[in-house]
Amino acid sequence: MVAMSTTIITITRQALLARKEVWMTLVTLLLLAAALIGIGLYGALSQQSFVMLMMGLELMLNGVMLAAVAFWALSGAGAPEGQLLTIIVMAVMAIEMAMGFALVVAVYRGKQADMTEALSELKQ
Amino acid sequence: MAVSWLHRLAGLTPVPVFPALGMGGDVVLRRLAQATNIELVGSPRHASVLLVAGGVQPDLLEALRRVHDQLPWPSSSLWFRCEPLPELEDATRIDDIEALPGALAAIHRELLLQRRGSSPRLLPDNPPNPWEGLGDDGHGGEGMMGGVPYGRPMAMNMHDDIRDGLTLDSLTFRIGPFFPAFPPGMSAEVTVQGDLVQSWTTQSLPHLVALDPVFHDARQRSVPIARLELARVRYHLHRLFHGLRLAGWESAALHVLHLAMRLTSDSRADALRRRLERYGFFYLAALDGGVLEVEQARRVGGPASRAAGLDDDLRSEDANYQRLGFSPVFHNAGDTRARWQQILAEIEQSLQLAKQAAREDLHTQNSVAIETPRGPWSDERCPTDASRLLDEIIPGLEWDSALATIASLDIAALSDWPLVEDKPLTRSEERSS
Amino acid sequence: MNHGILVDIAFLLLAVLAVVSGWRVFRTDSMVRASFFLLLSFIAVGAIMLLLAAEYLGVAMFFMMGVEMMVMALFMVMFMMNPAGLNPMVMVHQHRISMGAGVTAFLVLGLMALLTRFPNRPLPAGLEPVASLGHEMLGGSMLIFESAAVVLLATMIGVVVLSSHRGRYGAANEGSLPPGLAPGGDPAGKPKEDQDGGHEHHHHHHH
Amino acid sequence: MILNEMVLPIIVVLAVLVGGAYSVAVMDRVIATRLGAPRAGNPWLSPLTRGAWLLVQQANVTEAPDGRAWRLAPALYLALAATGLALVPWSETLVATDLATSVVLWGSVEALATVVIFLHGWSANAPLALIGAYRYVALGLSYLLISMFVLIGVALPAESLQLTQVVMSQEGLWNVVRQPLGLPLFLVVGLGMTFWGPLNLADSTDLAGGTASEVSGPPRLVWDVARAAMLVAFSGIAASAFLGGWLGPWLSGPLWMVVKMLAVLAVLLWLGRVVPRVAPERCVTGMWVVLLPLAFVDLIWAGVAALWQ
Amino acid sequence: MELLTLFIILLFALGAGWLVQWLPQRHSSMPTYPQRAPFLGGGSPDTHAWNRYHVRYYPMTLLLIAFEMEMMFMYPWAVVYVEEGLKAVMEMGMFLAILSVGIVYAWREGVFKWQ
Repeated sequence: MVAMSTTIITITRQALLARKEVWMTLVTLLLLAAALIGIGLYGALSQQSFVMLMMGLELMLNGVMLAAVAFWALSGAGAPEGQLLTIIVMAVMAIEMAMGFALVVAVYRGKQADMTEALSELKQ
Repeated sequence: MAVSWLHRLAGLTPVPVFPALGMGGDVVLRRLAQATNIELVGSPRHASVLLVAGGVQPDLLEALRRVHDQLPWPSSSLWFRCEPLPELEDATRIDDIEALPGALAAIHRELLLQRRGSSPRLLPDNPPNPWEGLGDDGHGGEGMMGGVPYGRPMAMNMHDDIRDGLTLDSLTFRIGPFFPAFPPGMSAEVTVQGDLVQSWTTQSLPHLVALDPVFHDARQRSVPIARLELARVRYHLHRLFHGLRLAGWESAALHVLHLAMRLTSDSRADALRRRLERYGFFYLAALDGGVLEVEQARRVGGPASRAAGLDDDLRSEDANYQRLGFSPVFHNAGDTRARWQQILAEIEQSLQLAKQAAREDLHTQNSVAIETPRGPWSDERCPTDASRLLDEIIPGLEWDSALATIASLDIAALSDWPLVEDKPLTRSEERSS
Repeated sequence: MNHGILVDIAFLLLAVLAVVSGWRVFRTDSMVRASFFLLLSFIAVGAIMLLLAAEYLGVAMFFMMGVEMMVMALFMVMFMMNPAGLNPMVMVHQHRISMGAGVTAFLVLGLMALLTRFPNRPLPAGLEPVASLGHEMLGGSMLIFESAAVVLLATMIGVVVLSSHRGRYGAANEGSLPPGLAPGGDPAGKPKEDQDGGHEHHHHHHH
Repeated sequence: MILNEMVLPIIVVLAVLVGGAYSVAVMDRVIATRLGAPRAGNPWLSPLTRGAWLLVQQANVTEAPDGRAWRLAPALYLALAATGLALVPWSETLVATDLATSVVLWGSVEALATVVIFLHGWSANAPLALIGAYRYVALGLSYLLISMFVLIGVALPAESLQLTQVVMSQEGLWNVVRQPLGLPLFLVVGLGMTFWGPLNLADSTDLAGGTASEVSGPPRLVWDVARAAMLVAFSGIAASAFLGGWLGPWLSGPLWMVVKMLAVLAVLLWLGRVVPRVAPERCVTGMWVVLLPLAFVDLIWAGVAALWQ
Repeated sequence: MELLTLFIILLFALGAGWLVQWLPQRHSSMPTYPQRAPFLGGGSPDTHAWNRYHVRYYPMTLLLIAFEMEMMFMYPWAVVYVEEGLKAVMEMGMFLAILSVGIVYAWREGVFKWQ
C-alpha cells in the first residue's frame, strides 16, 4: 500500500517536473479500451434482447475506436490511416445500427402478420 | 413574517391565470386576452390563479377539483359567475367582467405578499391504486408488466394499430372538460398509439353555445340585416380567435380579436386574409385532416356543411338577401383547411352584405327560419350537438391535426338563451385598463 | 501552468466516467437511461480523443453518437417491454459465462497492452489532423471513400425496404385492418386517399 | 496570460449567457407589444419579475418521474448553450474555445440538444409531455443535416473548420452575400434548436405546454433561461458564420458582434411571432424534401464561389 | 487550454442550472398525489404514460443514421477542398450523387410521412 502510494507520488512528481503526461500513455489508453471491450462483451453475451445486445456491440466498438486513436496519436506518428480506420469503425457501427433496427422492425412486423394469419385461420 | 424582496418582485409579474371554463365562460378568454396584466396559460402548472368562469355542471365538479389540485402553490382561485365549491371557504366570487382583471391581479398580489394563504388541497392524498409494499417486488403485483407501480398499471398493447399495422403499446386517457384546446365542457376518452389517435369517445358534451340576441330577435321580428351580419361576423371571428391561438399564433389571434371588437359595417377583412395567406397559415398549420362526408357535414350544419360542398344557406330564401344579390359561398374539400377558408370567406361576405344593407337600410323578411352562424334555425330544425361525430372522424389523425379539426368544427348545441355579451371596449377604456 | 498534469487528471476522470457509464448501461432498468449512459461513455471517449489531439474524431464522436444514441433510445423504447423500468426486472441469461468472458477479454487484451512493446512515435509537430485526413481521403484511400458511399446507399435502401410497411408483396398491414363500416367499404378510421398523389401504386398514407 | 486567455473569455461567455437571455426576454416582449399584444409595465423589469415568480413557485413533481433526468435536462440544455457561446469569437484573440473543429463542435451541440429536449419531455412520465418529446425528435433529427450542409458551405472558402478562420475568410465579402441561401436556411435551424415560434413542436399549445406542461417553479425558470441562452448562442454562431463576426469599420470587434447578434435575434424573435406553428409531419417532409435540397444547392453554390476566387 | 476553458464554462453553466433548481426547493415536501397526476384538463389516465411508443417517423431516423455517416466524410473534405480543387469536386460530386439517390428513393417510398 505504502509502496503503491509512493510510486504514484513519484510518478506524479516526475510528471510535474517533466511537464508532460504520465498517466495518459498508450498502455493506460489500451487498458481503458480493453475494459470497455470487456464490458461490451459481457453485455453482448448476457442480454436477452436483440436491442440490448446491440448496445454491447457498440460499447465494444467504442473501445476499438479508442485504441485506434491511441495508436494513431502515440505510436503511429499521425499516419492518416489511423484516423480513417476510426471513421470506418464508426461507419460500421452506423450501418450495423441502421440495419439492425430495420431488421427488428421487419421481424416484429412479421411475427405480428403470422399471428394475424393464424387467427384468421382459426376463425374458419 | 417579513415578505422577502423576491416575493415582492414576483407580485409585479402579469398574473398567470389558468381558465377553467363553465357554461358561457368563454367570454372571459376574450376579455383577458386583451387585459394588459394577465397572462392566460395552458397548463395549471404554469398558473398562480385558477379562474373558474361560468356555471359548472355538478357532474364536472370532480374534474374541477382535480384541476384545482394541480396548481402548484402559491395558488388560489377566483370564481366568475359561478358559486365556489363549498370546501373553499374563503374563495372569492365576482360577477362583473370589467372588474375581473383587477380582481385576478389583487389575488395574485395578496398571495405573493402572503396576505392570503394558498388554496387547500381538495382531494385526499392517496395514490390512484394502493401499491407500496404489495406484491412480489413491492410494486403491487406480479411479473414484469403486472402490478401498479406508483399507483398505476403499466401501459399495454391493447389495440391493433390502425395506420401501419406495427402494433405497439397504446395509451388510454380521459381528457377534458377543462382542457384549454377543447371546446369548453367537452371531454373524451382517447386511445393513442404514438401520437396517432386510435379511438375517440366523446364523454361529456361541449357547453351550449349562446348567440347574439339579434339572432333571437330575428326569430321574432324583422331586424336590420346589417346588425345581423355584423353579429355573424363577430361570432366567426371569435371562433377564428380560438383556432389561431391553438395554432400558436398569438399575434394573429389578437388581430382577429381587435377586428371583432371594433366591428362596424365599414370594417374590412382584407388585412386579415392577407395575413393568414402571406404567413402560411393555410400551408403550414395542421389543416389536412378532419374530412367530413356530405352526410356528416349535414349533421353539423352551418359553415362546416358549406365547407364540404353543400350550398345550404337559409339566407338565400330571404327576399331582402336576394335583393342584395346573396348567394352562398362554399368550398368542396370538407377538411379543416376548407372550413377555415369557408369561415374567412363568410366573414368577408357578411361584411360586404352588412355594408350594402346599411346603405340601403334593409331588414330581414323571413323570421320563421333563419341562418345562424351555427347553422339553420327554425321551429323544426335547430342546431343540435354534433360532438359524437368526432368519434367517427378523429381516429386515424395525429394529435395536432385532431385538435385542429376539433377547433375548426362548431359542434356544440344552441342555447335557448342569448349571449350576455358585454359591451365592447372603447379605445379610451382600453388605454386606461 | 503545467499542461501535463491537467491532461492527466482529465484523462483519469474521463476514463472512470467511460467505464462506469459503460457498466451502468447493463445495470439500469430504464431503456432511455441505458441509451444515454452509453452516450455518456461515448462522450467520455470522445473527450479523451480530444486530449489526444484527435480534434476532428473526438468532436465527430459527439455528434455521431448523439444522433445514434437518440435513435437507439427511440427503438429501445419501441421494442422493449417495460421500457422505463417502472417494474424491477432482470433480462439477463448466462450471466456467469458472460461475466467470465468479459473479464477474460479484459485480462487478455490488458496483458497484451502491458507486455507488448509498442514503438513510441508521437504526433509530428505541426500536423493538421483534419487536413491530413482530407488529403488521405481524396488521395490514397479514395476507393474506400467512394465505396463507403455505395455501402451507405445500400444501407439506406435496405433500411427503407425492411422497415417500411409497404413491401413488394403489398401492405404489411393487410389483414390487420379493422373491418369496413359498410360491406366492402374502407376500413373504419382509414384516412382518405388523396387524389392528386404522384404515386401510381397503392398506399395507405395519410396526407 | 492566464487572465487574457482564460479568465476574460470565461467572464465574457458567462456574462453574455445571462445578459443575452435577459435581452432575449426583453426583445421578445417589445416585439410582442409591437405586434399588438397588450402588455403593461416596464419591459426591462418584466423578465426579472417573472423569474422571481418562478423562483418562489413550487416545483411540481409527477407520479413517477425519472427525477434526476428531469432536473438534469434543463441544466444540460443551459450547459449546451454555454458550450455554443464559448465557440463564438468576439475578436481575433478574444475567444474562449478556439478549436480547429469548432464548427463541428457546434454541430454536436445541435445533436445533443435533441437528446436533452427529448429527455425533458420523457422524464415527466405524462402523456402530453411524451408526445411533445417525440415530436421534437422528428424535428431535431431533420434540421441537423441542413445545418451541417450550410456550415460546411461556410467552411469551404475558409479552408478550415475553425470559426475564427471562417470569420477571417469573410474579410472581403460576408458569407451572407457570397452564399445567399445559407443564412435563411440556418435561421430555420435556429428556430428548430430552440423550438421557437413556428417550430415550437415540443412545448406547443395543443399539448398544454408539451414537455414543459408538468414543469413549474425553478426548473421551469432554468428551462426558459436555457432556451433563451441557446437562442443567443445560435445568433453568435450565425453572426460569425454569415455576417462577418467581429469584422466591420468604426466599432471595435466585440461591439460589432453584439450588434450583429442583436440583429439576428431580432429577426428570429420576429419570425417566432408572425408565423403559425408548422404541423410536425409537414415539418419533417419540408425539411427533407425542400430545405435539404436547397442546402445541397447552397453547398454547390459555395463550392463554385470558393473555386472561382 | 481551450478545453480547460470550455470545461470551466460547462461546469459553471451546469452547476448554476442545478443550483437554481435545488436551492429554493430543498426544504419542500412532496406534493399530494392528486397534484402529481398528469394534467389532462381534469381527466385522468388509465396507465403510466411510459410505453412502447409508436414512433411514427422511425424509417426517417434510420435513413438519417446512414446519411449522417456521410457528413463524417464531408468535414475533412471541406478543409482540403480549395487546395485539391477539381479532384475534390469530382469525388464529392460522385459521393453526394450516390447518396442523393438514396434520399430520392426514400422520399418516393414515403419515408418522411408519419407511418
